[in-house]
Amino acid sequence: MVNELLNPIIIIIVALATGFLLPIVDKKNKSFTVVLFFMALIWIGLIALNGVVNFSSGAVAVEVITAGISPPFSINLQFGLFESVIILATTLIAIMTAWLMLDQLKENVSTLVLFLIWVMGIDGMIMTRDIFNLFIFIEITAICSFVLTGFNHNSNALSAGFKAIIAGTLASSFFLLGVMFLYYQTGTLNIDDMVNNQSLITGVIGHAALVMVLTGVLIELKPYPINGWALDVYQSAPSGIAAMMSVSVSAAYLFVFYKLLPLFQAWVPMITLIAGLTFVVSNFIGLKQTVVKRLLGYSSVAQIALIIMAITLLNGKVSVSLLALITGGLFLNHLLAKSALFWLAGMLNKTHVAQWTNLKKSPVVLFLFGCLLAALVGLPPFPAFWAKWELMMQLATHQQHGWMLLVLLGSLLEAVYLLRWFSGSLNDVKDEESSSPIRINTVTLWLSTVALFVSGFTISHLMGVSITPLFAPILAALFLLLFDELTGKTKAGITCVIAVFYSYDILLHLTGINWIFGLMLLMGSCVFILGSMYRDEQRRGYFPLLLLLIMSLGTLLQAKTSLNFFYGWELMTMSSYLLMNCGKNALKSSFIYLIFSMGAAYFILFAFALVFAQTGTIQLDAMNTISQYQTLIFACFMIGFLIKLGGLGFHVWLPGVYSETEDDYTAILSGVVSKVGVFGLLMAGTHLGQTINDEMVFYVLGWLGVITALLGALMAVFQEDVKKLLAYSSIGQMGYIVACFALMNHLGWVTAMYLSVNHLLYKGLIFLAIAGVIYRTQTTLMYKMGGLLKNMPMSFFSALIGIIAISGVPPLLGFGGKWMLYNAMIEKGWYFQAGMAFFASAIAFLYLFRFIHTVFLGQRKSEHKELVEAPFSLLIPQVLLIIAIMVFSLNAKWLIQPLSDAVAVYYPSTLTWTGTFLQTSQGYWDGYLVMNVVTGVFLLPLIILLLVSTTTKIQKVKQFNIVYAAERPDKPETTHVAYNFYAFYEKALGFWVKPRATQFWNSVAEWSHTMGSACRILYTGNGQTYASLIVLFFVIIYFV
Amino acid sequence: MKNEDNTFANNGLLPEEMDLFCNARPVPYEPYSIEVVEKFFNWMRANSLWIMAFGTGCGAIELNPLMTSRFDANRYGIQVRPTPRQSSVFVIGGYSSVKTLKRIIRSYEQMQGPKFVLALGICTINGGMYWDSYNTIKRLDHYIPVDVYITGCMPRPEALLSGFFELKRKIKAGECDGANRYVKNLDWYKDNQKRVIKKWDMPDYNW
Amino acid sequence: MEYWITKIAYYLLTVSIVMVYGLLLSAVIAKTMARVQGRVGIPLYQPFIDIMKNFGNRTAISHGIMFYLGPVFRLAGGLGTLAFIPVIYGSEMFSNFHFAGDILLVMYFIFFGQLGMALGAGEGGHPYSAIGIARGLAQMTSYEVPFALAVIAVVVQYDTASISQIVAAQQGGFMNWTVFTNPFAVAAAMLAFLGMTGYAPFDVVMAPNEIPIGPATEFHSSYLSLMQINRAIFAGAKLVLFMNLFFGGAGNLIELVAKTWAIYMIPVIVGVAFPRFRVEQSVRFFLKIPTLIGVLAIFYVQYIVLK
Amino acid sequence: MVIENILQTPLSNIVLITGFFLFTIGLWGVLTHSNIIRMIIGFSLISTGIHLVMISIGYLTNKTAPIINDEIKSELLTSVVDPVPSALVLTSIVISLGVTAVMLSYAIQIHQTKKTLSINDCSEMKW
Amino acid sequence: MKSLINRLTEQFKVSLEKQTKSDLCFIRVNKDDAEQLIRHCRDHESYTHLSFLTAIDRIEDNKFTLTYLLHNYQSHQSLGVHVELDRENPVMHSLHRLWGQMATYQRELKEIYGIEFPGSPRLNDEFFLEGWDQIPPMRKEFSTVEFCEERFPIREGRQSTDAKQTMKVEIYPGRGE
Repeated sequence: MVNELLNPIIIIIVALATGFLLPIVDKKNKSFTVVLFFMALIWIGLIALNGVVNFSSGAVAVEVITAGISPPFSINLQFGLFESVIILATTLIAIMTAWLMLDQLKENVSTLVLFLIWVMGIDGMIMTRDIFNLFIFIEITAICSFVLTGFNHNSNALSAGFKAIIAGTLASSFFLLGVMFLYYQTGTLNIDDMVNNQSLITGVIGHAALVMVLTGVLIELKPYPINGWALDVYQSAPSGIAAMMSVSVSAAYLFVFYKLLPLFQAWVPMITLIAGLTFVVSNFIGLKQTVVKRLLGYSSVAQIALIIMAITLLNGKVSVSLLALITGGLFLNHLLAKSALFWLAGMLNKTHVAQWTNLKKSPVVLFLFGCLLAALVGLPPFPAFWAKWELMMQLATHQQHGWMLLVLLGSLLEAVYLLRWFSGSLNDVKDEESSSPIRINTVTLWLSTVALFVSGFTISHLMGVSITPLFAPILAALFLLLFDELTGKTKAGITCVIAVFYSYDILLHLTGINWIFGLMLLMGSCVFILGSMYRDEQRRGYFPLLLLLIMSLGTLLQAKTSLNFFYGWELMTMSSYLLMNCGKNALKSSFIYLIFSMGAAYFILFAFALVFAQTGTIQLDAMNTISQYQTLIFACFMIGFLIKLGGLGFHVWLPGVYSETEDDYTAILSGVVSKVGVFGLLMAGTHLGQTINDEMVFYVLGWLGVITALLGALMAVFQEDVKKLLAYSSIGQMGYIVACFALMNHLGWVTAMYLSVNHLLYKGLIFLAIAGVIYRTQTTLMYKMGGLLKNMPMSFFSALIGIIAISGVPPLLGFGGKWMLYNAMIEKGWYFQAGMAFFASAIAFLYLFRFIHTVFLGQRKSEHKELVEAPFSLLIPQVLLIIAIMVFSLNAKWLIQPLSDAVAVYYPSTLTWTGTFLQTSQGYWDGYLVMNVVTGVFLLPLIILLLVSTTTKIQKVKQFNIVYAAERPDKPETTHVAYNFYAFYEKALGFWVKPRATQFWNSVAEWSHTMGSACRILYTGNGQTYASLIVLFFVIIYFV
Repeated sequence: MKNEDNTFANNGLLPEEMDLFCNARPVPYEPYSIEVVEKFFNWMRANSLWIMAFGTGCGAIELNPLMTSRFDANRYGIQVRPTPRQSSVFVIGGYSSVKTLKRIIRSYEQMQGPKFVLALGICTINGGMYWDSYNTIKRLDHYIPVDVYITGCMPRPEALLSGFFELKRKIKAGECDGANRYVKNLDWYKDNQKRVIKKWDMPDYNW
Repeated sequence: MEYWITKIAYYLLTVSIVMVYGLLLSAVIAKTMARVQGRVGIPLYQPFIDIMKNFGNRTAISHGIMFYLGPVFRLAGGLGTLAFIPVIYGSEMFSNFHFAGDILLVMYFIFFGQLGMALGAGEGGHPYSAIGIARGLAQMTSYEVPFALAVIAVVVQYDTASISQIVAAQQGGFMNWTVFTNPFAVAAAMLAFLGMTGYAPFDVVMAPNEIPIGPATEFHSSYLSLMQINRAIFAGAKLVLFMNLFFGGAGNLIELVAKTWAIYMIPVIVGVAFPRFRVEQSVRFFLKIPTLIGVLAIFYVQYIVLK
Repeated sequence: MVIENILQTPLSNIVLITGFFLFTIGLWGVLTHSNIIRMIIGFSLISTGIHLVMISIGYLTNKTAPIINDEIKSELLTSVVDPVPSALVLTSIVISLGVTAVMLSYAIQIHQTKKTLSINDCSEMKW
Repeated sequence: MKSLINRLTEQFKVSLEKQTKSDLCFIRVNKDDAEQLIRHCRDHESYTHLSFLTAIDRIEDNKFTLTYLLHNYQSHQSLGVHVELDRENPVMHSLHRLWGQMATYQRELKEIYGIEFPGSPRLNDEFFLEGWDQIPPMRKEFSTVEFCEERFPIREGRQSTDAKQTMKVEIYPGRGE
């Protein structure tokens, strides 16, 4: 009996029967109508669920035959795993949509009926194997869609609905004509029979028939340029209906397309082309879009096109289960995220993207919104991430490089407009309308989000990924999120403790370079978190994200497979982006960061895919067996990691981000996160370095590195904002590291790692010191500071140690880095690079002096008279870092030896130690002795001065007791030399650092938007134009 | 004028400027306790006269030829330093208006002891041709201690040189303690200064 | 231990000699310039008197701890730079601590004093100090480029960065000196030397008529003495460095005096003949011709000397 | 001559050609007339044309009506007209009726809300 | 010059005071008409340059006479405009809008004569005196000798001779009467 009730044919019967019953019941009892309606839907859902359970455990697909005759003479339905899954998903979406829209739907019982019949039509389309029957279900679905689109008599919706009718009717006309001709030639209406008798479809008639059917199906799949009507519908239809159209109806059509695909083998390249075009063009147009639902519409169109591409490109080439994994992952992701976003858009009732602001006030909504968008963009751990990864791997395996680029380009564009939307929603705008917290029913959104997490989990499980390291960071962050009510300091403490334990655990499992980076990054983060305790605010969300960041670094370091690496990379990108937005007005710059990071990630993904194509495995260790495209792969990695490092040309995100984010987080960004790029470089280098015979790529990289160093330093010279100055300085320092890495020999790599450690120590130190200063002075502009040495001697001392170390002046450890740098470069024969590096390091003096002078020396402002030393908790990490710097300065061997050993695995060591005496092929250096000599020569004059001073009366004077050309200084502001400090240098060399990169990227952005507007010219909004386009489309397909 | 802890009250300053200037009172320095040492240093002071490059009046024009080939004061260890911190000789170049006097005092106080003043021209002695000018001081030694006067209007560089020789002689003899005199009689000097300088918008002693 | 005490004693001896020599050198230069101008000029002992007089000043002021330490840093820079350069080839007595590091160490240690001085002057709070340092640093960035290229050329040529080995490689006749084996490198380095010494046309750092005397505006008394001593030692150290790198080093004190004298005359002669460059002019100057010569030097080493 | 040729062509072909002709006229109407009612008429013509085409596909010249029962031998099956298209046409007519009804109701609604029947006035959304 | 004066008298209430040279003459005008006249000269008669503004203390007439000296660069002629002010209440309209540098002259006159120019920028800032606490020093009733004796300590023993006498007797004996 139960089995009978769960027979798939019941789906149709239930729907029809309830459809008849509803108006009758409605006369008696309104509320029972609703109950009945939902019971019907739930029944359908249960049937599907039963199917899923049965078929996934291996049951054979059910063939339902009507009218007692066998096909082809009867209608038959097929109900297998795919069908049941899709029906289940669409039905669930339908139930939730109906629940959300209940108020509107139940006003008129006929809408309820229509909705039910609509669901039935969708399910019928999915199940039927008879092509004419398919036509009928298509028509049922279409008519219901038309009516439901315009059921609230909204003027826009009516226009859109009529356009949809024009397109839909044309589509079905083509479809019907095609079906009849196919029947004429094959004598059957059963799809399977037709596929089996494909040879019968010949001649002009056969060709025309297939083209007609194809056109009919494609129109409903909304490819560019015949989708103008659909976008209008998405924009104007009630949100729930739009959601259903976008996901459920599309699901049905996709499945129909998949069913009919065997008939269109000859058109597969063209369909791919159309889908590819649609994917890219829709995303280009999406860039220009400001209406939320239409934006989602473009995204929908693009996603469907992506799935079509996946199907057409991989169908028959990969196993069905893999194809199902890819398309299923993509589709499930689209289904859950897109429908939920449509609902959200409907509930919030904010038409334009610009109205989406102040979401920070409603953290729950923001969290859900962020998860949904992240899912759409394809960030981990959501299904699309895994699906896209697998798609890339498979495309690469089948040499579809062009398509890979297309997919990545489209994805990047989509990421741009979706994340821009997200970024805008974080904006704090002062206006009454949007500043109150949002009160909406988030149950359905929660369900979708949880479903996304679960499905992401499931898919990764299906892909055979070991889950614990991947999901641990997210779980830990979610766990910490539970304690978000605690005070900031407590949370910092908890985070620090967890991070220390986690680091300890991770470090036990790491070796070699990974271990060193692990120690550096994780321990560095722990030290910096200590600094985070200086603030009294609660800092909601900051610490969970920080933990996520740290643990994602752990994931990255532990990665044995490229998938794990990429996963960790993406997670790190995402968490660091979100952390940036804990700052006050970092939105714009952090958005740029995010976009560049997405671009970087896609480059890396592309490279991993190319590797996978050759090795067939995602093990990182297998990378060195590749035999072709080595240079290309390496270059892609380089670009990806250089973006993260802020290499020249890709650095435009960096200064803004560094200057706008929270001050203690900037230390982490500069000290830790930028090192991840270095780690990436070394990862690529260790695995690929040996395979590349062409030195050119390293040569280019080396030059890029030193030019970055030079221009980064030069840019830093001209900054007024202290954090921007340090940011450009970081760019310059990264330049040295890249150049050293590019040397591809032992000394070069040791230097690169040594410089990384150094940079972590001294730049972290300076950023922490300056964090205290900013905290006290409440400004980041250097010319508003000055003379703070008297108030904050400890911060000054930190900054002093930091700048001595950065500048490379002996005896501190910075010199070791510089010394090894030149030795390595001269050893390699890169003389001019060495010269340029020297120039860069000389320029570093300019900005370092400017920094320390304008902030700590010179004239103190009167309003800073009362300032006190930075908070104690900021000083502790500084002391730790100073101790580390001093220890490593005194005995460089303790630092260089492990680095050298780690690199010695890949290249033979060229460093020889005799005690503390270090020797390379050219030079030598004894850090310990140098330290002693310097101490000696420092003490000598000091003693002289002290002795002489005993006979002299020394008067301690105040800041205005200066020789001022016989005048007295007027104000500290006008006496302190700070603003435009290096005006003359700008006159001499400023033309080197015109913001060309910014201009370039601006023009890229401009060009993309122009591209978007050019593409959307075809959308005139006129139904007849759309009809003409459809006819033209048909003609073109016919003749191509 | 005085605070309880023997510092200056600095009444001329605005309240918010008080913290920007040092208000300590200078104290006189003692000669080296060993006489030979003192003599030795005096000899060196005499042979290393660093002039403060501040032309306070028309007489400054006579300083330029002093350094040229014709007179070559350089050979006597005389050279010009552009900052009062490093100079030891202040050559007052003739008449000094009240406005200039203020700058002279400021620069003089910024010089480090031992320091010497060479007053040039009749105007520094009794006002000279500006005897009835409402804007020119008549006696320089009422405002800062003067070691050597060179009279004339204008005295020629030769006269200047001979003035320097006199200064050297006095230094070697240990007679030039103008800086100490100034410090010891500071209140008298300050009274005189404040009597003519009505806009006293600086600390009482310019360190 | 005994070894180190001897080392230190030798070092102090070297320092004294170089200091006396440096001061005499400056006096002689001043005297020479005076003679050129038709004057008698200062007595040769004048610099000593000036220094002692400043030590003998009875009052001083201090703006703070960094101000106090600034001249100490400055002199430490000079002393340290000298400490890492072997002064006389083959002499144990005048070899200093050159085994602690190579030419790169010396090149970077030159910055030590400048940095410390900059900090001291910065705390002085005088605007001209800051301007002077900014100018000095700016000019330094540019003249270091040809100098660095020249040094790299030398290091490549002799395949060592050790100063004593560079000197050793130049022994055996004056034709082995770098100035003859690689004239481009020496030309570039000597042009850079003009900037390093701070004579006209590159004296905008001090610019006495413009920003009294730049960084040192607030320094006086003993501070000034230390700086004057450093000026002598530092100049001596730089001369010795140039002599070692480019002019075959010195085998004895007389050779040392003769060579350094000759080297020092170059900026002096240029200095009396030229007016002053603005900062941006000098920055651009060094980045044009001298840098080009430096590039040529490296090409010359790579493709002619080593082939 | 022409008439003769036409007369000689089988009936199904005439129907087929007529069907396509109607289809084309309908399409022409849809694409050229901006009045919604006229467009609806165009769509009706299109569907009528399609129905004619469907019938013509099933019709075989000189074949009998497809009334099949067990007594008719299987070889006779080749001598009857294909019944399936005719059956399908019925369904199709019903559906096109439904679509037309929806369209007309849309026309009414559009007229009520916008006071116009021109498709050109329905282009307020485009990009 | 004549024609200029004629043209001016047609339009303004001016009177020719004297023509000292062929290219320099002085006219007198009421204080209230001065601005209009000078503006006219600047805009229509090409007297585009303000050479100076100064004042003469005519204590005997109880008046100040302001002199605006204008210069015409085309004809190289100068025109002096005299304006008389009451000495008890010396107030003149500020003409700083005609020439920017006028404000400086006015500042000077304010400091040394005490003439008011309402509306002139920075009028009350110190010009070259610092902390002056007496009546304006260039007014004739201000006695510098008395002031000096009171303010500045004077060294004893200074002798003063009559310059005219000295010239006659000591420097150029036998010349002149």
